Amino acid sequence: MNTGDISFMLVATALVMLMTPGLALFYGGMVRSKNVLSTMLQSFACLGIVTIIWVLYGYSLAFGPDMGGLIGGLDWAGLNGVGLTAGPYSATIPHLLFVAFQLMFAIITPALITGTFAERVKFPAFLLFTILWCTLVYLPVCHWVWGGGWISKHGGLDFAGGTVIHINSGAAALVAALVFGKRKGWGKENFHPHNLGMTMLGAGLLWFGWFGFNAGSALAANEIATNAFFTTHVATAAALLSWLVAEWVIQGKPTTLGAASGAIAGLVAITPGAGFVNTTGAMIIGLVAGTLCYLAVLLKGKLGYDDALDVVGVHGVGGLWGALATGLFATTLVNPNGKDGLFYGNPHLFTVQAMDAFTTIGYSMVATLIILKVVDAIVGLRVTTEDEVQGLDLTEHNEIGYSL
Amino acid sequence: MNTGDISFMLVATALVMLMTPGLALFYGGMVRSKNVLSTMLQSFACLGIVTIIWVLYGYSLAFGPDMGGLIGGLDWAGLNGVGLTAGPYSATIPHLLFVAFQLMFAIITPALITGTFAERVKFPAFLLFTILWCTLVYLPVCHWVWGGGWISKHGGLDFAGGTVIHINSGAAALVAALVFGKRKGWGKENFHPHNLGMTMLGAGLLWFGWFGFNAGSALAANEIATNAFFTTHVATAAALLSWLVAEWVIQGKPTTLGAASGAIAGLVAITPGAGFVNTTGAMIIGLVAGTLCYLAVLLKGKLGYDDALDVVGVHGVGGLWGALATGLFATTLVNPNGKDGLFYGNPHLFTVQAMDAFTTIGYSMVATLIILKVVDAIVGLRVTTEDEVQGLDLTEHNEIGYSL
Amino acid sequence: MNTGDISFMLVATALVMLMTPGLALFYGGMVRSKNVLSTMLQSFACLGIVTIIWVLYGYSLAFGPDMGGLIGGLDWAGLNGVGLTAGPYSATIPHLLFVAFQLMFAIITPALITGTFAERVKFPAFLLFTILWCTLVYLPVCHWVWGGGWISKHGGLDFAGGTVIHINSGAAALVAALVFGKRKGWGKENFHPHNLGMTMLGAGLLWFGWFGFNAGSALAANEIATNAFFTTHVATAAALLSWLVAEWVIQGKPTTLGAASGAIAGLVAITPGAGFVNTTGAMIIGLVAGTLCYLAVLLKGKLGYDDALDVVGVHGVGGLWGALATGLFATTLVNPNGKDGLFYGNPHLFTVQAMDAFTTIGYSMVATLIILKVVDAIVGLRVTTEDEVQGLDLTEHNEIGYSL
Amino acid sequence: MKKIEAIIKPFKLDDVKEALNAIGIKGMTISEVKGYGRQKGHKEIYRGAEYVVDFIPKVKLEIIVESSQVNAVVDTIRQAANTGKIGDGKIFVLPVEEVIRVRTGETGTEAI
Amino acid sequence: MKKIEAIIKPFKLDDVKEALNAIGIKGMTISEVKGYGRQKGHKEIYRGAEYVVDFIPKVKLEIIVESSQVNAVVDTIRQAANTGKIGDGKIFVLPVEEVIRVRTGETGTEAI
Amino acid sequence: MKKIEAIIKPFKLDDVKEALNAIGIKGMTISEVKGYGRQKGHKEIYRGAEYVVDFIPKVKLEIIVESSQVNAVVDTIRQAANTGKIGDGKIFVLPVEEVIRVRTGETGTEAI
Ligand SMILES: Nc1ncnc2c1ncn2[C@@H]1O[C@H](COP(=O)(O)OP(=O)(O)O)[C@@H](O)[C@H]1O
Ligand SMILES: Nc1ncnc2c1ncn2[C@@H]1O[C@H](COP(=O)(O)OP(=O)(O)O)[C@@H](O)[C@H]1O
Ligand SMILES: Nc1ncnc2c1ncn2[C@@H]1O[C@H](COP(=O)(O)OP(=O)(O)O)[C@@H](O)[C@H]1O
Repeated sequence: MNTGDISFMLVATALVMLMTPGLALFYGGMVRSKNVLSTMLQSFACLGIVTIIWVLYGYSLAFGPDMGGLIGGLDWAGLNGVGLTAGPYSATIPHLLFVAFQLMFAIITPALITGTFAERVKFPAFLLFTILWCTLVYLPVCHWVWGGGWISKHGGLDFAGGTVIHINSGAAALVAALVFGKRKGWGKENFHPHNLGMTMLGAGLLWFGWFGFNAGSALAANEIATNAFFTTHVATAAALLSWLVAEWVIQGKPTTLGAASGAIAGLVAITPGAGFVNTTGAMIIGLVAGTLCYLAVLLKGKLGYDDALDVVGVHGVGGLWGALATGLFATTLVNPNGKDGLFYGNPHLFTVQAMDAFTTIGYSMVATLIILKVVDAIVGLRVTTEDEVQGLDLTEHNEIGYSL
Repeated sequence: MNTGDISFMLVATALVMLMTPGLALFYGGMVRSKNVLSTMLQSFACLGIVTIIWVLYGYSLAFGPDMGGLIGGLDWAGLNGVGLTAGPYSATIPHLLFVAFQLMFAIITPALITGTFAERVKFPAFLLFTILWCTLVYLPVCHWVWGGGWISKHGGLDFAGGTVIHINSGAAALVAALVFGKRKGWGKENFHPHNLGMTMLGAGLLWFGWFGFNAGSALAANEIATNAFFTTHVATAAALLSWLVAEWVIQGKPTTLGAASGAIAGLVAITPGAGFVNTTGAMIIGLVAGTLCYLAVLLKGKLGYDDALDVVGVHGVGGLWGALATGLFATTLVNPNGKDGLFYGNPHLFTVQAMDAFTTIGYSMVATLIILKVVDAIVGLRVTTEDEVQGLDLTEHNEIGYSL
Repeated sequence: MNTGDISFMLVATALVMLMTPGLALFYGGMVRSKNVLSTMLQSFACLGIVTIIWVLYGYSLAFGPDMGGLIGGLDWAGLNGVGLTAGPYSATIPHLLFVAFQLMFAIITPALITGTFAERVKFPAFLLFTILWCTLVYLPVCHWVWGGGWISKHGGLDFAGGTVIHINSGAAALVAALVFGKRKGWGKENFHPHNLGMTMLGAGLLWFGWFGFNAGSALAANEIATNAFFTTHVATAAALLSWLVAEWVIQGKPTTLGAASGAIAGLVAITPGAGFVNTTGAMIIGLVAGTLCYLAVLLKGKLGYDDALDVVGVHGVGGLWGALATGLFATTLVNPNGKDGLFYGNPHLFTVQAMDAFTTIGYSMVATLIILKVVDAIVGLRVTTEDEVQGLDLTEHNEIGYSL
Repeated sequence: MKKIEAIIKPFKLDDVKEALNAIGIKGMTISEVKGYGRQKGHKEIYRGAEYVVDFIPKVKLEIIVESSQVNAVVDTIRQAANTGKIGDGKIFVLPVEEVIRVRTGETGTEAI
Repeated sequence: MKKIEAIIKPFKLDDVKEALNAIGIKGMTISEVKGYGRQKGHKEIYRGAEYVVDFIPKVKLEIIVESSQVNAVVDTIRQAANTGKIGDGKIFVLPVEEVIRVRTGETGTEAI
Repeated sequence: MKKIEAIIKPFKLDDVKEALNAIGIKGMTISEVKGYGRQKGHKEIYRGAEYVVDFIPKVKLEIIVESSQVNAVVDTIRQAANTGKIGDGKIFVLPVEEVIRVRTGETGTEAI
């Protein structure tokens, strides 16, 4: 036990928790005002649902004693035997603190997905989907990467969850966008974000919280945490500028939402490599991420699937780039427990990163599709067109966002 | 001195400070838009007023050398002799850091009360009330529980302020609601919250800050802080879901404000027990809190007192439940310096908890009533009906909240 | 290396980073709704631009090996040789963490200046100005005070950046206000802040983040950090009340924006002395700051320059008062590594503080003027009147803030 | 048919609506407007700058009625909206030539 | 000249605007209003308190046209705004005595 | 009596109000509206999606005046609201049959 590490991890855990309300704001500002509450509620509800799942069986399935590389055992169900002494994943902090930290990751992942089906999902469908997806997709993938499962044995690197969180949610979001179909009026009506100040605030809180996410993934207040902190910031700044410049060049104006989106793209892209790459690597990762995710979002417009808040373009594409980039820029000069990437003479890492990413995409897409079909059969996915027109705040929750 | 503990307590203190702006948002979003600023200002003004009181005499009366179990002496007035070496309340952090941490609790308590008389209180009345209430109610009760006063000698448990903060403010709020009377139009006009996104943000910041509140109450970055952190989160998540489900069952729809309210109810209820109960205890405390506070709020509608923002229903009822539940679920398995509760074979603790809670309620109610009468006599409590109709932002502060 | 210090400094750095989004909100709420996004974007863009500058050459010019007391060398350009071991500025944390912490100060300084030319600046002009000002004003002044330059050799005290950040930005803002000229309609139309709730939130986040700014300037989780934390809070509370009372007396009503402005004035004024003065000193500094900055803002109305969001009145005047007050109230009883001020028998310090402040003001004003002329020649400073009337969100960024 | 436009104080809307309901008026359209007249506006203060705001929030009711109902409606609004203080508002009566219900295409009295 | 006022469902605005464009109507003024009529309002719930909201968001179109165009415009709006459900709205036709274009001072038909 | 409705550019409101004041018009009601006409709308861009917004913010003034004042008021508005650019707006004059002051019950000219 080390009080400095405990101190840091307690705060890092709180920071990651704050990301989910931050996401609620980030997403809430982008929908039309008639859907602001339903959108925000879905993030908050994830805080509720996933926490209970985590205590009951989630932590155990994700991090419990490995069963064939695929899933953890139920030995720690109900957090049985998980106490205040150090656990197997970290020697200097209480096991329960590791549980808390990891929980916050499990919460935000399904919350990210809600951006794709925003403005048309039934609340019960969201609930059921979240429970099933968390159980059948998040927990196994988390186990594979961090819980001693097959991916971790491979030697893939995922410092803070590029694969587990972003690629995973992005892949699920793509399937969901296709299954849900377009919002009424898509491509015809103007879907202006209703409150971009709220979105900027959300982006600010996400950036702030992400320091806990990435630096906290060192599980200690040490040099690696410092490196992750700084690379996170640099990549984010670079991606912010990159998106801004890209849209300035292509569409003629730099936008506020572009800056916020670029920042998130940078945060996503640096996540897997934060503790493995140096400042230069981080800057390149960010610069590419900003432009790449912008192009991905433009492409969506062309392809015509309605991923309402661009989970695919930002988290899917940004996460994939980040995973691959880790295979390029990782260096043991930064982190002796890491690996060297392609640019440091080890092309193998790149291949492993790609394989892990695409396997996760494949699994996530198939599993998500099945889950959505089941949810549709049980409670129905989409509200009626009439309710969609009136707005989900009123029809699903009997509330309205603003009475100014 | 321990740098890890100092590090943690500095941050925890900042987190608790953030709760008061968080409360300003939580409350501000729930009033009508013509009162948003006056409501927010009251929380910010508490940051000003209580800090000055604390330095001048507040800390000394609350934590100074005990005088007959009732109040602290004035030895530390002006923080005389309170320095950067460790103080009597904590060996590993500077005395002044303990002063700062405790100050943040003293600030938020009167700020909580402002929710009951929102939308109709005169600003000078609020000021005078806050000064008197802080001095005559908060400081003694704080001394009784934490400063070596008679309650602490009893053996009652209050980890992070269930009695001192929540029961105390809830009891005061009930009296204030009755003395102030109903807002014009109550039960007839529609008092919609004017900006629930703001309220959600406030709830998010409160949740985040509450980690400092509860985990920080361990005064160190250790196992107990970790336990308090995790139980806080679990109870909150459970209460969020519990309120959501209760209103779904009873009124047919789960609401966003219900989720936020449930979360706060859970945070309140776990406060006294956070460092004494285990995860299972926390989950039950939260599940009960969400539904109980929702029912309390429904009951208010029936009883017909106008506690505008439900300080009684959430902080009073939630705090009381938390104090009693600590008497049920506390276990020395979690915290050897704690006690066992009823379910761990010690019914005595439950009795003590109940006695302490009800004594505090009694004292708080009587003292609050007297203070309100005095304030009414000196400056008058309520604005004119005309001003109430026009809104306090304009009539008390010459401002308006929005020019969109 | 000390895990407690690293833990604290990681979090402090994150807190200072959060101040820039906090500033975006603080400023964003005060402009008219047609300019909310352009105002917020400028703060976010500083996060992007200054980070890249800092990595490329900024840190090196500010903190690299001293060249004649004027500027740092380029030895650390690209952060070459700046690693995860301890650096020359702090023995217990990685050098890169110091780089990150200082970066956040460099980011917020030009962001502060944007308040003066809000609602009329061209986005490209802002960009170019920020790059030049950061390079030619911030980096040298930072070097003089903290990087081993001539001011530091003098013996002036600037704990957390009163001179480097606030006086510097305030002086630049005065010049910019004069060069930019008045917004169309100034003194005739009503320039109501469009969303004061947003401004209050910004003030709350700034207050919260400022704990990282001031306490973090101790670079360790120790007694000095504790002192800085507490003096920061006390001065802020005092200034909040002081502004409130001053406007109550002079204009008849205490206002919400007054409370927020007073808090910021207090935060600014305590910045240079936070680690050197005691609680009493802090309280006096705050009380004076609140009233003084309010009077400065009133005076602006008389003098008739259009410093849109009062960068001069709050940061310039507040910063200057803070620098001088440090010369009055500093005491080695608090910080043995500090100095005694006038009231502790050392009038010399006061003179030094004044000289340093006024030299900085002189340099900053002249350099800012030249930079603005250059920017004007290259891209033009101000949007057309037509665009100004329509609002910068639409004309500069093709966006609108609200669709409620 | 006539169109009655009434500018009233916002907090009187519920009373007026109920009073109109009581005399059988079941349809109307309202909007938020700002009025300028004898009633004094208010002062706002932001960081010392004082702004006088002359325009006062009002609610405008628009009600189409048969000509025979005009007097009853006007009187009802007059009574329900009255506080006796300056700024209570005004009622205007305008001629209407035709009324059509979108849903059915009915016109005239049928359409109200 | 006549003034046509139409109260319609907000989500029909685009359709109506396009339909009017198609028949050559290139100018109009719209505003957000709230309607009260046969269409049922909605219920809101906040912490258990249930509020019934009778006023429903509508959009009001104001279009000045030559008398000869009235029928065409009314019919066009009728068709484009129709959903067949209660609450589709109403169209009122009012007489207008004069129209002036601010920019040029033109009056009458020229000014539209 | 007549009702004058003027649609003007929002930033001209203060000028118009003052000009009307100068000729003795002390009462009016204004509202925020959106206009569609010759003046081009604007483009908005959000994450690459471009939206064209045709409706432009305008302010509508409604002023009841005695018939004899119509010309003076119309001219005053014309001059004060004029920028010479497309989109300056329009003025409509409508007949009014009756005006009632809520507070006093006065009617006709007395009520204005
Ligand atoms: N000539 C007018 N034309 C249009 N609206 C008017 C006129 N005069 C007054 N109003 C409206 O009536 C409201 C009330 O008028 P005011 O003169 O303040 O008080 P009162 O109704 O008691 O005479 C104003 O706020 C304005 O909305
Ligand atoms: N008498 C009336 N005067 C003015 N507006 C009316 C009147 N009756 C109805 N309206 C407007 O028309 C809208 C639709 O009317 P409603 O009775 O709900 O359905 P429908 O149009 O199908 O008859 C109302 O919301 C209201 O705005
Ligand atoms: N036929 C019409 N009916 C009602 N309002 C109109 C009509 N034509 C124009 N308007 C209003 O007048 C405004 C200005 O018209 P526009 O054609 O843009 O320019 P101009 O006033 O210079 O002719 C429009 O935005 C709209 O609000």
